[in-house]
Amino acid sequence: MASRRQVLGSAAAILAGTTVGLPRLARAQAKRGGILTAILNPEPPLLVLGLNQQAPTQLVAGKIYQGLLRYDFDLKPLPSLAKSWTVSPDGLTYTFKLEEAVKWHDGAPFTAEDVVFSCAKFLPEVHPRARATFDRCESITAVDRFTVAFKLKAPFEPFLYAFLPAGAPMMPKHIYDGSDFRANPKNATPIGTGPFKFKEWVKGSHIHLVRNDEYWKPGRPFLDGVTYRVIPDAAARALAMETGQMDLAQGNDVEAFDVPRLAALPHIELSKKGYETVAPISWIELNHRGAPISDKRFRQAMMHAIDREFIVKNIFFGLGRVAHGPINTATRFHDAKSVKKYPLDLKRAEALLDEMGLKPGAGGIRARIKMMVLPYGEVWVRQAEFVKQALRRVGIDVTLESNDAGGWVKRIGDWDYETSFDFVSQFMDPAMGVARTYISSNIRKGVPFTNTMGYVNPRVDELFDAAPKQTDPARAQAMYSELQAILTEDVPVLWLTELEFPVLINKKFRNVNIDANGPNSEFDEAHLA
Amino acid sequence: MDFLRRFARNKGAVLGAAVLAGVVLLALLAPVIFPDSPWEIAGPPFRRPGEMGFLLGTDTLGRDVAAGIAHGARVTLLLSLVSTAVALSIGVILGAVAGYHGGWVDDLVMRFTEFFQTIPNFILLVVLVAIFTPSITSIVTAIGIVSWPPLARIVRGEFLTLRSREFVQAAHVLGQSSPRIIFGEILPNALSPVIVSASLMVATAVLLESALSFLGLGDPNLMSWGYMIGAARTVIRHAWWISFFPGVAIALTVLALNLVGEGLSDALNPRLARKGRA
Amino acid sequence: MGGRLGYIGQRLVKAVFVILGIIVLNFLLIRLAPGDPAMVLAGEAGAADPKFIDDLRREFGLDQPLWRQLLIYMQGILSFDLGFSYRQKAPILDLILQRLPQTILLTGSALTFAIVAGVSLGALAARNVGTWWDTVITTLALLVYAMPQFWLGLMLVLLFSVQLGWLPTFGMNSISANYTGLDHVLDVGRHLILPSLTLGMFFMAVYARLTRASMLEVADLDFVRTGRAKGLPEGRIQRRYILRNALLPVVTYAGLQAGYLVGGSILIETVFAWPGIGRLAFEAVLVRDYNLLLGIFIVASVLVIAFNLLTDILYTVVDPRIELSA
Amino acid sequence: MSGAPLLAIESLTIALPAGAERAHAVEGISLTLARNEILCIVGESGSGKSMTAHAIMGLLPQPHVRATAGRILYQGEDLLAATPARLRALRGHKLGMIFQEPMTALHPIMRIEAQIAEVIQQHAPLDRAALRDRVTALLLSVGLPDPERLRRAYPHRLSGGQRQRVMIAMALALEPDILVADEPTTALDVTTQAQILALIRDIQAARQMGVLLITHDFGVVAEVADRVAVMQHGRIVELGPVDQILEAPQHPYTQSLIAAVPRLMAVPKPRAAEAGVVLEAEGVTKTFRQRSWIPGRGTEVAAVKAVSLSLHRGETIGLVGESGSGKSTFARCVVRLLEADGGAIRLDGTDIVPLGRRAMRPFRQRIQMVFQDPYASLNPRRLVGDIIAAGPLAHGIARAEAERRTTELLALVGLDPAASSRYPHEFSGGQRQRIGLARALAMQPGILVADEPVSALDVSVQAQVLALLADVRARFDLAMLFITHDLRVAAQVCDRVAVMYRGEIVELRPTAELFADPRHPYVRELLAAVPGKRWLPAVAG
Repeated sequence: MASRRQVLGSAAAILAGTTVGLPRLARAQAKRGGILTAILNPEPPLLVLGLNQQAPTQLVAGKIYQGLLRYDFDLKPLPSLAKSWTVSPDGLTYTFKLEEAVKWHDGAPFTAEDVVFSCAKFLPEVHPRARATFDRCESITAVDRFTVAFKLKAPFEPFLYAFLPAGAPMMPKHIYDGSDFRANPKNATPIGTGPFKFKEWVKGSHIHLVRNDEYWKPGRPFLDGVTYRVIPDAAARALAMETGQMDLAQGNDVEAFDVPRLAALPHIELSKKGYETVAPISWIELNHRGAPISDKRFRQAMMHAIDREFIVKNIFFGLGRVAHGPINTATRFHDAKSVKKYPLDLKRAEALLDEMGLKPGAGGIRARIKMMVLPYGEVWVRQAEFVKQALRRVGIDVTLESNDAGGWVKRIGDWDYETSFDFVSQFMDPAMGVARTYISSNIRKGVPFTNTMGYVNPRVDELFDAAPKQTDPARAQAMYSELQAILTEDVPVLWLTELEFPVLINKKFRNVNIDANGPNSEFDEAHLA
Repeated sequence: MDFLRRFARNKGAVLGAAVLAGVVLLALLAPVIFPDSPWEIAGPPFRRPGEMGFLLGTDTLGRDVAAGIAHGARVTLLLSLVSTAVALSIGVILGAVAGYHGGWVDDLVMRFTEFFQTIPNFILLVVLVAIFTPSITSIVTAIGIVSWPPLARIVRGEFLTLRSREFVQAAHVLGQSSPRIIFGEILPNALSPVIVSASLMVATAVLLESALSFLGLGDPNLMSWGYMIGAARTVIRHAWWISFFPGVAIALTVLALNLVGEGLSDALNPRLARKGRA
Repeated sequence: MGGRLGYIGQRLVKAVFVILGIIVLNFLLIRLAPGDPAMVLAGEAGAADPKFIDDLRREFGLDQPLWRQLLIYMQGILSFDLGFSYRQKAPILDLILQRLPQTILLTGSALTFAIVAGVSLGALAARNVGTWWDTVITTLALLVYAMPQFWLGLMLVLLFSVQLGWLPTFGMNSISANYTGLDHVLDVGRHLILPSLTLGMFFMAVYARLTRASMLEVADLDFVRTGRAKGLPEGRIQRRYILRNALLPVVTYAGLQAGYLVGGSILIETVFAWPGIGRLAFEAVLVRDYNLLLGIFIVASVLVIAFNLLTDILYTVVDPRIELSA
Repeated sequence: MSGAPLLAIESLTIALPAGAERAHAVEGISLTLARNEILCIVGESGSGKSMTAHAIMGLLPQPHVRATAGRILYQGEDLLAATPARLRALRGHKLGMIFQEPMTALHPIMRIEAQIAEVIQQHAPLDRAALRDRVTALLLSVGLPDPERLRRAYPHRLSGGQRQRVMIAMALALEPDILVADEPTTALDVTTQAQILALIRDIQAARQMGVLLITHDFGVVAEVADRVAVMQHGRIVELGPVDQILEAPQHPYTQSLIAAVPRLMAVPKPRAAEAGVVLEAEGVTKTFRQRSWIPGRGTEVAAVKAVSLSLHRGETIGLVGESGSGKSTFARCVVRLLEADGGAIRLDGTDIVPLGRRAMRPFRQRIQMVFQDPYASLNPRRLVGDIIAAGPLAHGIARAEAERRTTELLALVGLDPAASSRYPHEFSGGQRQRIGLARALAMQPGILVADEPVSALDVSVQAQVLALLADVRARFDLAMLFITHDLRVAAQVCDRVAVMYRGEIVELRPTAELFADPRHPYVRELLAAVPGKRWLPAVAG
């Protein structure tokens, strides 16, 4: 049963792929030609996606390299280099059928050998997230020239979410095998399978990508090329979008307060989609190792004291949603119904504090805590100021602490903090980006972005362990729903905002932002209006 | 009394003193006029001056700009005074040692002073505060560290000339002890330039502190004028008043301090002063 | 002649010592800076895998004992390697060199404006001491001197860009307008006006006050009376006798001010989004990128020292008496 | 004097700004200057002599100081009524002026040639070659050697005497009718002074100029003047030919001034016959070292080279020399303000050179010092009484005793005891010097080192202070080391005179002997250079 449903599922995906992948307009009237000029900031260190997955690298290299799968805005897997896939009924074997006409940019054919090389050899050595994924595999084998089979040690349902271009980019075996990957001279001229080829990189100025005429999808891409211009200054970036000199801005390119102004311009279209693969949530990280934070009621009181609507509206200028629980609405298994909500309620907050015995002392102060400000720019400072003030209203006196990025990460990792702002990406499935901060097995001193708060709940551990092993999505959903209920009751961290990132596109281009990978995806469907 | 009369003769100085008194008063009365914290969100964001009873408007988060200015006066004055005290103690001690001792001690201290004078002091200030993380202590110390050299030079110069002045030599010939000579003979005569430059240093400290806060290197728990401008910088197109008023406050305070400094200089060094204006 | 060369030599030796001192100071500051860059990078890569962190640590030499790290750093600096910016993902020297010409353009034009305008105003006030002119100029100087530069810049933007729309608000050129030749120069020039005025204004006030005071002082000196006794016209007395001598302290001061100028560029470049090292420093401050900040500190210091040296050499040309102090 | 006067001042009054000590710097003075004569205006500080000179040149410090009445006629033309342009045309061309302070009177960063050429080009331009020749000729004419090198030089390379010669060359560049010289030799050493005076006189004679020379020194007057005007408080009290003024002064003020001029003749004094030696210096040396960063670039100046002398009880030895001769340095070594590098200084038989600060303390009481500058030698922030009592107090004398001494000494030096509760700035220069003396005497020393104690004082005050010193010396049987550059003063005060030259004592003999029969060539030169040496001022009354 399970197996059939899985196969059917993927068949449906194929079907969906043909419709979603080739949207209505594209087929008949899409114009050929044109160069899309996009903002790049900062300049990436190199363009080999397998070796570096920082945001700017993903942006540019996402046009050059591809993964086996793509994901739509709802995180449904779509075919890419793999035209179809099946999952064995025991949930242990994943078999991918590859597109057969794919060629590397240097003309060599793309085969199953490349996939095996990438997933078994290249990525585990240089790509930490991929290493974690493929460590789950007992074997990765080329069944034939265009079929690859991954055999897992234990069932892991989110395995299908490992094949994003940035998560597992396909690297050419004929270029890298047997070499020191990081020192390969070909790193300067990246070779991929994508719709655009590397042409020129003038450091400090721009990167030119040109159309790959040998691209495996017939008739694609439409654009003649994509140019990324490095513009280090935020104000200049906004101006460039305003005047139409730049066609595309994404991520943090345009500061929050400028977004509404630009979005209102007639030639600019604002989209907040395209970041579902990361879907970060910002929160206040709490170190549970000391009173009063160790007390659940104290954490709940803080939740009640912070007006998160205000943060979204006045600090993020509408770029974001109030976060009600541990799983981002964009991430799989989010369940709005099971979360316990904490509306702004100062009375309730004070009542909780009173209940704990934290009575107002001199100056109405009930407790004093220290809070580290996130060292990533002004927005975070504003948010800190706001939270400090909000908590002061219920008698919690906050001392803000400024740090550099290094100091901040180190103090978090070493548990040397009381509370701190933070934001963490979720990578589509709770097992990838959510569990790591709540399970007790991941309390590892010295390692940031783990369960640094020291939150321990055996039931939570149990559920996070079991859920990804479920082959039945409904059962997995039930477990995750329970998890969301438990976590929102326990409030291990104070979830503030589901961050959204603006994608500003000049309206003369269409079909630019079409999947969950947003501006990082191939652009093989993008075309002039 | 003579001093007061001479000071009062300089109209600018009197004006400066009056403005300064106003600022000090504002700082002292801030908690009375605006009992709420200046960080408190008092109304909707971006209210223009005068709207909804906000004399100077509200900022990006709806905080009262007027309250910020009143409370900021406390912070700004306090930080500037303390950091000047830090600079004074470093500068006077090093300058006195160098000037009185002379010889290799003088050489050493002056090379050290020159070193601190040569390196770009604002950048050093930024580096120091950033590395030691912004807090009252780090800001005050760092401003002190970058501002002492001119003072050390002044004190050293005074000591050097006074040391060879005949009345000091007379004290030596009379067999007076070194501390007596330093504190009884030299220091009282070296004091006026120190007082004058200290008053000007407070002004500089106000500017330095506000520049630091503007760059986001203020103590995150303190509302200072520079911080207000820095936080409103990006929205200047929509809301000029948030950055305008704190700037006026800084300019007025610094101007007042400079005027008072000039007045002090006139009153304390009547002979020198006449040259400048005549 | 020997005296003059000796003087320059002495300055050169001093400059070398100051630079060494700055490197040592930088060492100390790096040691004091908290944080582990490898962990930052790991965090940004979304992977908190200890092996990955170790790899990164090895890659950047952070696993070496501290004294070795310092040795490596020292060698690096002496071979013009200022290290790596983990946040900007680029060698620090590259980042700085990219921005340096813009800062030199900005500070250079600001200094030129400050000196020309400051000296002219100061001279005008001194010549008309006690008159309406004098009052206006000294008051103006006092006012400008009291205004925070960054605020003055913002207000100028508000007035000239937002209200009047005469001048561009920020940046150095109109992006991808792709002007070439003269158009490009004019475009940069238009962008340069506000920032260099703002940066220069403060120093203009300083020079105006200094020139005025210095001229009044020189005017009382004996040799000026000699000049009058020679029957020279007043204009010549003012220029050749008073101004020329009064400018000597201005030259000295200009040298000393170089540091403040570079420091001021942090604020001005921030306000005007001028793509120079000041702006870079601000970006480094925002994300607390110490490595970059310290690199900027070193480069700025070296610049200032070089400029001081230049004024020292200039001084030996304009003031022959300098040989006495060698 | 024949013909119309070259210059005539008629009832000139110069007003001082409000708030000054008096209303007028000069009040209704009249005088004339003829071609080919030297008129000296002589007076003490504040007499208005310098203002008069500046008024002639139109160089009064406008607008605060103005001539409010009278006329200054240059060949019949009223200079006070002349336009600025006219005045400029005359200045440097027809009216030349030289000033007191040669060190600061030249443009510091302009070459000598340019400074001289400037005058010529301003008034009577020449072509380049002629200009060059003219400058060379001028430099030669004022006795400057090597004009080719000199013209390219900047002033700081020149000595004071050379600079004053350049000033003269500049003033004379266009052969003016009138040369106004405002204390032209006051800042110079005596030998240089003699040369410059000779030069002025020679050139004046050669060119038939009228010279107006301002001075405070009757020696200079005796040396060069044809006629003399004596000024006091802004008025001319006496005007006449030089012989008449010097030999038969009519006005009491003139009489007192002349009486105050010390005579260049040893006053015979009873020798302190074979009294014990209280101070003995033996081979004292002092070298100043200027260190430098760059090895080998340091400089050394041997200020005192092996100086020996012995001072007897009740005796005064004059240390005489020009600036830089080492006399002050030696004196400061003796009182241990400076550490001698070598030699011995024995106070009552104990060598004090190797003594540490503490060991030196008891000796401090035996040897005290009086300083030159009456303004710099008293701490402006302390009461006079405290200043005098500080020494005894520092040496453990009870406060009551110290105060008693203070009162006594104030009376002794001729000051009101009430002075002790006032600040130094309330006293005049002479009074301050008395306070300084009282401070030294409060320690009841046996030896007094007086470093140019009267050189900053006007001649009449100088006489009073010298008299006081003599009185004190006799009363306390003090031995005194008296440093001076003024041979006249030395003649009056000293039992023996030691002439110092380049760090060494070249001659040390009883005063009368030394003046009558100088042996060392430098001493001879020095004596010959004393202005007005042929003239012996009459002792009034």
